[in-house]
Amino acid sequence: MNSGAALSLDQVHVWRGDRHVLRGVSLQLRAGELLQISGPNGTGKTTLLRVMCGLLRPEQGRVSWCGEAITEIREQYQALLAYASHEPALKGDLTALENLRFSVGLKRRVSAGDLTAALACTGVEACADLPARVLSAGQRRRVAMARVLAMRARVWLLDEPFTNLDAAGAELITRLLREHVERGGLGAVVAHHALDGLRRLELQA
Amino acid sequence: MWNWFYKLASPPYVYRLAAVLAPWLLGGAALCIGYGLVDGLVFAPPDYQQGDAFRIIYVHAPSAWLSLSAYTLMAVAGGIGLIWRIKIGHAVAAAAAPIGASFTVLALLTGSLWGRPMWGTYWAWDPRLTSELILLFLYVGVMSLRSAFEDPGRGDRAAALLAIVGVINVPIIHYSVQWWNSLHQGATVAKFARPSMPGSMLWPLLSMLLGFMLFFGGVLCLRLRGEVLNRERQSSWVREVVRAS
Amino acid sequence: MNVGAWQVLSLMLRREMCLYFRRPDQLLQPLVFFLIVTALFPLGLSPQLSLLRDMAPAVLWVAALLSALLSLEGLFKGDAEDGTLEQLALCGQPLGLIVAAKTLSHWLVSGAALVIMSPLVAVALGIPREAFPAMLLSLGLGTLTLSWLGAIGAGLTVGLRRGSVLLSLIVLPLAMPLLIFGAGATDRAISGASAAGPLYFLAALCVLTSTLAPFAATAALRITLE
Amino acid sequence: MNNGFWSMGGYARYVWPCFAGALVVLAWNVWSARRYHSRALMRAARAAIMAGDRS
Repeated sequence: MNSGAALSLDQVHVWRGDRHVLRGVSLQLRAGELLQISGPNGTGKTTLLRVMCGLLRPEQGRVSWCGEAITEIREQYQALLAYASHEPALKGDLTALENLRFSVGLKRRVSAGDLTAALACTGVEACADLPARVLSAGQRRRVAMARVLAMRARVWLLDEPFTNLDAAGAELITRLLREHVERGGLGAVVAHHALDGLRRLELQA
Repeated sequence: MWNWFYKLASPPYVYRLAAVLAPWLLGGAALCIGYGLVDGLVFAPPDYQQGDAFRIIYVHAPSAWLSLSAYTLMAVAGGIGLIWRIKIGHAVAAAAAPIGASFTVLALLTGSLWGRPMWGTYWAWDPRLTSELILLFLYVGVMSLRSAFEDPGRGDRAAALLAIVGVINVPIIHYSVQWWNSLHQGATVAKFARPSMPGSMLWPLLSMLLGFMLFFGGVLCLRLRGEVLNRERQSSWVREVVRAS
Repeated sequence: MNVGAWQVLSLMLRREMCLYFRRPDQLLQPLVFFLIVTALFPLGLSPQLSLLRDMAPAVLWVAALLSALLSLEGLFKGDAEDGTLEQLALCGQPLGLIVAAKTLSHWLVSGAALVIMSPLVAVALGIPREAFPAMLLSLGLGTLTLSWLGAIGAGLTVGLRRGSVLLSLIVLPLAMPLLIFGAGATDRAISGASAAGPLYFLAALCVLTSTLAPFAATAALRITLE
Repeated sequence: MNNGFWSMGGYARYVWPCFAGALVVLAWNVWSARRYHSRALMRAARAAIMAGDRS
């Protein structure tokens, strides 16, 4: 892994209709660095995350991974990426295990055992065979987190992973983030309460 | 030479250029259409078969031709906007759509009025008129898709993609309608084949065609100015324009 | 990346089938709609089969187009609403492959089901048995082509509030050549003539849309996913 | 020649409405383009005033 910035944004500008949501955001993330994005509602936190994962293409500015623009290497870059949006993004009719199988399975060959281990890691192994619609919001958040774990991605982009989680859940997520950083991973987390040891980016109104 | 082309991509330049071009284009159009009307209605001899009814061609042919070329322009401009992300491309496509649609309606109106004396009914499912009708549906589809999005940028890109898909289908629709028509009614129906025209009939048609094209260019410039303003409302040069006007 | 294109296709097909058959009632609705629409015409016209036979190809095809279009609106809507569409777009596989898999599985449960049911309706409309092969082939090609066109329309209108009317407004003009050649083929088959001509046209349209539509639908999704 | 001209060889009912329709379409296009532009100017002015308040 080169020592240079793995993921970098350079003067990114995004407009939402008339609103100038992102005004010249620039940042560099090296391996082992996790960025916390916070700020009042509607200042473009989610937009910034979607720009970083290549879903939203900025009007101006450049997002590059290891020096190459992500628009050129879209599939390779997104293969290394795990994005957890504000909603847990699970199919209600599928069981937790099936949800994982049909999303992680597209990224890498994975066995049912791996998936069950990931679910166990986030404490929802019991509801592996329950349809996602019967799970509570907290359980669904944990299943989404299990999916991020099972993907073994180098870049984590998490949009408010702490919502609907109890104290134990919040502590679990913090531990997983620390382990991800120790493994040399990088990424960005949208979260409001203070996370120790993380670089902070405050977006203004 | 390339500098001229790059300048076309900058909205303030296009805004001013359109303001300069519009009066010239519309003036030229008025001249050509004026000459075409007088020559076509007064001096051109009546057709041996259709009598004076053939004079409708002086309005029908240019509008039918324009309705198709406006759609093609819309698809090309949208494609430029979509592929090279040049906002002016989307502005031109958005400006061309209503003009093209209005000429399609005119072509349908004049076509059915022309059909009445020939076939005894206003609508005889003539292959060319049927393709024109489907073209109108394509126009309505593109325009309503563009306005269905709150964010104008996404509306532009979606409409551009639909216009490109549509322009690929226009020839398919045209030939399948021809096939369908020849299958059921046979080729004996008096088609719109332009009668081989002597010069005295042809010149007014060419001048009307040129006049309609100039008119399209002029109105496109007028409407383009509004489209550019809507898309650049936040930029600084628009504030000067607002303050000046 | 050790997940090959075929694994992606088969996994996506399994996912879609799993989802469709978890709610079988939603599969039946378009088929019942197909039956109802074809039942309307005899009530509107007359019970004599001889009269119905002339209109049978048009009735059959218009009903097939409308019911296929009805079910196409849900192609991406379900995934867009619960956020899984973004996960699919970000899984590192070419989005065209995923869109193709979704469209094909949608065609299997809607278009192919229509084709299987169409003899039932054909008999009711007085279509002779000899015309069945050409009719089934034309309906199969037609519904597959419509699924591809509908995938583009659904991709463009997935995020919109009243997207279903707009979807039909966009897709039907593009589907008119389908109706012409499809009904033409069935009409020829009924009158005993060989339906090869229109069937070749239909097959050509099907190949054209099957190759171009995945790219157009992917571009459409990228626009609405932004 | 005059009334012969207006009668258009008996087809006046079809020829003159066509040309009238053409003039209507041409006029509508110019009018709607100008209205669209002035509307855009108004909206831009309102946006400038709002932007003026905020900054």
